[in-house]
Amino acid sequence: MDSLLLLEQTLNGLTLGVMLFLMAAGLTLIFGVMDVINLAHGSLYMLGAFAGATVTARTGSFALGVLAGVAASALIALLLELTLIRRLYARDHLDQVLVTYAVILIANESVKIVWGPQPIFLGTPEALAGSVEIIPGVPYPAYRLAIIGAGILAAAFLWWLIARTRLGMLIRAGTTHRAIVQALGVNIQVLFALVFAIGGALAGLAGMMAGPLLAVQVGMGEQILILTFVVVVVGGLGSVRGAMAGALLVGLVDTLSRAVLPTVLRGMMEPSAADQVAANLGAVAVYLLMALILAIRPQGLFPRHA
Amino acid sequence: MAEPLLRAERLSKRFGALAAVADVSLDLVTGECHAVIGPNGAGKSTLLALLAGEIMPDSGSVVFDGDDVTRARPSRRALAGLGRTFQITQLCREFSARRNVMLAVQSRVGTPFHFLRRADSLATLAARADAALVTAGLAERAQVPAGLLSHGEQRQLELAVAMAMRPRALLLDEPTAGLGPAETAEMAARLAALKGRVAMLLVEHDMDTVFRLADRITVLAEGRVIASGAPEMIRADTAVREAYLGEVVDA
Amino acid sequence: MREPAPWHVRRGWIAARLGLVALLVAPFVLTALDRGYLLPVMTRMLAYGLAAAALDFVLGYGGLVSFGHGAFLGTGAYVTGVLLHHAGQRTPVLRWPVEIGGSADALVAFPAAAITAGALAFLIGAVSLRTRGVHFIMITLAFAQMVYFLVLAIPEYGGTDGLMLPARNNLLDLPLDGDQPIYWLALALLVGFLLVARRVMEARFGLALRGARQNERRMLALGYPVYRIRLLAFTISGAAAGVAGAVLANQAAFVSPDLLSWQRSGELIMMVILGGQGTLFGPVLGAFALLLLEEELSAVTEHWMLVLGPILLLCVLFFRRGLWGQVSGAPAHG
Amino acid sequence: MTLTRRSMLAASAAVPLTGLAAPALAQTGPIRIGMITTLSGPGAALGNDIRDGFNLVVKNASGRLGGLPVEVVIADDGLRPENGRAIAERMVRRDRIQVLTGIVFSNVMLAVAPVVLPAATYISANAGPSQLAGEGCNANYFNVAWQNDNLHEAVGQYVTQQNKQRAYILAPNYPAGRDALTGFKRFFKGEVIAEQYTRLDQLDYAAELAAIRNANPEAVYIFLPGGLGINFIKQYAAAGLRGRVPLYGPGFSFDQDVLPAVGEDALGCFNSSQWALDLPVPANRQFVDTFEREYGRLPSLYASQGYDAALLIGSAIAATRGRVGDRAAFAAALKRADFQSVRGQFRFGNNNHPIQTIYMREVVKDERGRIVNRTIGTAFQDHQDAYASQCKLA
Repeated sequence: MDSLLLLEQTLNGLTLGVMLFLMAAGLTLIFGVMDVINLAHGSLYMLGAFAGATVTARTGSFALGVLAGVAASALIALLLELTLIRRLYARDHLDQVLVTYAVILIANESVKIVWGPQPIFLGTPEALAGSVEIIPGVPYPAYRLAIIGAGILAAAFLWWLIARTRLGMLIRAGTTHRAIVQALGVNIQVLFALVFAIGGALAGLAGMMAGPLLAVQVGMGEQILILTFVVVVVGGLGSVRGAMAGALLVGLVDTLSRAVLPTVLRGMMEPSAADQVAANLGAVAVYLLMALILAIRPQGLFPRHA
Repeated sequence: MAEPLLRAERLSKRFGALAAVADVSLDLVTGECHAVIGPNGAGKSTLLALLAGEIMPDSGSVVFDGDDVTRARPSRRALAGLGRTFQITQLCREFSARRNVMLAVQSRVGTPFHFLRRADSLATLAARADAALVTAGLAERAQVPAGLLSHGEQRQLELAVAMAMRPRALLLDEPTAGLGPAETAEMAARLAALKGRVAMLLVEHDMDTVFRLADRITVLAEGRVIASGAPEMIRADTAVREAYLGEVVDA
Repeated sequence: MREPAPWHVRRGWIAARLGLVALLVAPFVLTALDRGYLLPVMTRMLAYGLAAAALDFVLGYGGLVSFGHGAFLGTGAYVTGVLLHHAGQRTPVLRWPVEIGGSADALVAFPAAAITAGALAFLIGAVSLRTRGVHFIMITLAFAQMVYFLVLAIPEYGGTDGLMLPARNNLLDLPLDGDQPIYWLALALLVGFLLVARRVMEARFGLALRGARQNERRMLALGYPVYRIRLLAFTISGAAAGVAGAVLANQAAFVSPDLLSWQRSGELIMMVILGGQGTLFGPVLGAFALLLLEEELSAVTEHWMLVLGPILLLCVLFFRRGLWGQVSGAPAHG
Repeated sequence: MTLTRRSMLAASAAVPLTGLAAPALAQTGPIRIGMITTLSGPGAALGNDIRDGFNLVVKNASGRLGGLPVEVVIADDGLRPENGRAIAERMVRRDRIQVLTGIVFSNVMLAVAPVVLPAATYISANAGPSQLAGEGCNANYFNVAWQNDNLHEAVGQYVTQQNKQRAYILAPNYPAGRDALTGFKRFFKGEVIAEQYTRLDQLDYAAELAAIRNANPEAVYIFLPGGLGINFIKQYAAAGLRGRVPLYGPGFSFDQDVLPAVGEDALGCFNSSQWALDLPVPANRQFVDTFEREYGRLPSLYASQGYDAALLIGSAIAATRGRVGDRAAFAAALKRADFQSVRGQFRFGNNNHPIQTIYMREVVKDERGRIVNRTIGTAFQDHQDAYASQCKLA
């Protein structure tokens, strides 16, 4: 494989990494601050994509669609927190798994009723439809570059939010010294709801950005959710930095192993078999990475301090 | 003095910037009661956890019965005869008091890897469990789930469970925590009855209990040993009086 | 001296016996009523009941929330399927390091399914059990997903298309054809597992496992090797789930990678919770209820998940004892 | 168990209870026809069109096929073989349905066939896996659409005629995908520089597109049905490959289920089909008109196949006077193919698969600005699949 192809595949890996980061950042914050495991995070991703796709179709503006997707997911996340998740803080993780699993079932079925079982194929926005020559002779889709850019912006925003604002200070304190935050007289319920909404907004953003690359369809949330779990576990539960590192690692390993393995295996077996083995072993590579990291660092790359 | 049953050599444990236990050495000889006292946050509970193997020290060693157990898991130390009670009662709350004691009685007899024989079918073990309940004054409450016992009963059960595994040394983390004056006296009497039968390392806040039971006292402050010796000596030690006992006296 | 059985335990046994009688007469009643087509559905219920009870072994009694039991179910099914596939093709399963041939014999296939699924559970458990809580949930899920992709990676076994089996297993040279033989086999396996599991939970091993769920710290301080106890329980549970998979493979004469999917793992948890965790009989009831719900609701509306979701939600929030708790009056975690 | 199912009783509801039912009607009530098809996920549009095409025939005849009232029971397999198999078991065993159709994807077809064929007759309106055309052919299995390889063979020949030497070919890794590339290679005489298989649920082709650019072929051939094709063609253009390397495919990659979503990115692509919107056959004109009037969109080749499947079943129901349970007689009636296909000429070969003409089409903008296919020629006349000789049926 030559270096230009490798560069292109690396960029593809970064696109996936960015999506995973947006998902994982929310999930890990929710876990870190509230000690809640939220399986329905993938549903927020899906609902954001559907809401955004609908607004894009109505208005013709992708930008408005993104805004709508983010807003819808944040709002739904907020509603979810107020009605259900709030009851789960004192419950064990099993209850949290089950309730949020039930939310997945309800969300998927509701989307099927409202939007139908057929996927929506969202076009790339006009302005980003073409390709950009990253190096002379190597065009790369502008939209994918935009995703990577948006991911960097979102990461910067999160960094600013967490490192520079009062809310961020409370979030940081919440992940490490929960009792102190409560003792400070902060309205913990408002903080929790806000964190949940921020997580939802990030998931909605990811969903809407994935729309033109994949398809807006029922079940899209679960596909990314499991990879997001791997990211969060690899990065260390509760750590946004860890989510960043884990997302990029998982994105790159996933994409590159899928890109490299077929060429390696093609010498050994017929093409359809080689591609089947390669595609699935590529997926396995991510989980092996997780097992390896956990064997060395059971708490992930960036563990929280106890 | 005989070879100590339990010996800690220069144990240290840091949590981030906090030196919870710093360079602590102490020992426990067969049959004695060695009390460890000190103000809140002095590192007493951390020290017990280090000795029991629940956390690993950054440096130093722990020797139990002549074996270096510094890296041994808590269950191995327990099987070697190191029992322990906790500051916050640790019981199987859904199991009856009797079953809690049974688990302790069985722990050092054979292995838990029996699959088909009923656990309470061995008469000798059951008899031992019942005897332990009688000793703890819980015979009447044997069938009550541990979680439904009163706090005082739970503290008694905690001690009964720890003793039922027939340890040779017992780490006691504030056995009178949360007890009223009458219950505290009862607990102290029960511990006094155990004296000589088991070596006790006693972490305790209640000074009456400490001076009633202890053969030796070690004083911790900010993770370090500031004094160690016979009770009269500790009572007389000015450094201790200033650092710790003084507060008690003034209060 | 045994602890006297409380009323709910006796009531539970009565209910369990009634259930067994119902299952024993069901094939005859259904055939008489010309509803024989329901028998395969009931066989699936029994198989899922076994898998759910196996999960309850670690989830309800051990407090280990495994989100990866689908992997063991599917592994059992694939082992059975692969042996049958190679027996049909007359090719060896393995050439190296030792040559292993295919087999259509249930006395080979079922133990092989149990051993392979158990070994897999041992490996996954060995890593996962070093973690706690949310970590454990996520890691078992991730490992199950890894098994899913590993199986998909083997071209000979059909990938996403699943593996079509040439026939069912033979038991003592008799083919398990028709609806009844496989039903009886499934019932026997389920009853056998329940009887053994009940005993295990009252034996020292079971008490140690249950004690570690209630208070791991105390059990460690008493000298119990909690990690090894849990690992063994996890292995047994995986093996039993593998046997359930072998039944499913036989019943359908088809093995689908869906069995390994995370949705399947989620459904198994759902069965345990709907039925009542830590009761063994409850999860079986949960499996029956869930499959019945699917069968009936899906005939009424294609959006039956919209009914199931809220049911699950309400169960978790307000109805903690599960179905078995209602039947026997027993609390979950007896 | 994430099964979704739709019981479509609309057709039977429209049946007037007049005394016109044939006297020899063997069963009471309407003849039930089971339709297992894909109505969710990336392949949903295909099943949707097959269903709509089929229902159009039933609706035009006021709930009847072959003069007798029918009820079409529809279920979604979600593109999962296990689901398809479970539905088939239920339909055949519980509901005792004797005529089934509708499966879109060959992997589902292969999982369902062993359940259905011993007890019922299956008329495929799409999936035509090679396994059921050769040695594994079955007297109770008919395919009214094509054998999987057919359309790909046509493009293989066409690309050879266009003098393209180096081709990069790509299909999903499932039975029809493997059949597709086999079919293409059978008639393509140049060099296949890479044969790429993707996952059937894959929607992002960034890695493959990078590899294509790197390989720099003279032609790219894709078999990506439904949503897969929509995404690939759009991403092909976004990656700057459109205009640099010509893109070919079977009709499945460039028909009315795909074109409206892809838009101008598909213009100029060549593809093959046994049917086309503009075929000058009276039956086709009527089909296209009524379909567009009924559903407000143009039909795809899948819709034409569903439509023909209904016509074929209707012809056999009429010939057997509704005795669909007499499977030998019903199969004999089906084999005569006594109906006006929207393709014009149509007959079955010995293996119950079509012998038919395959056309080449080009994606163009029509006078109303719609992106559609225009027939540009004939690739094969009276073409039969390569497996027929292995089939022992007469």
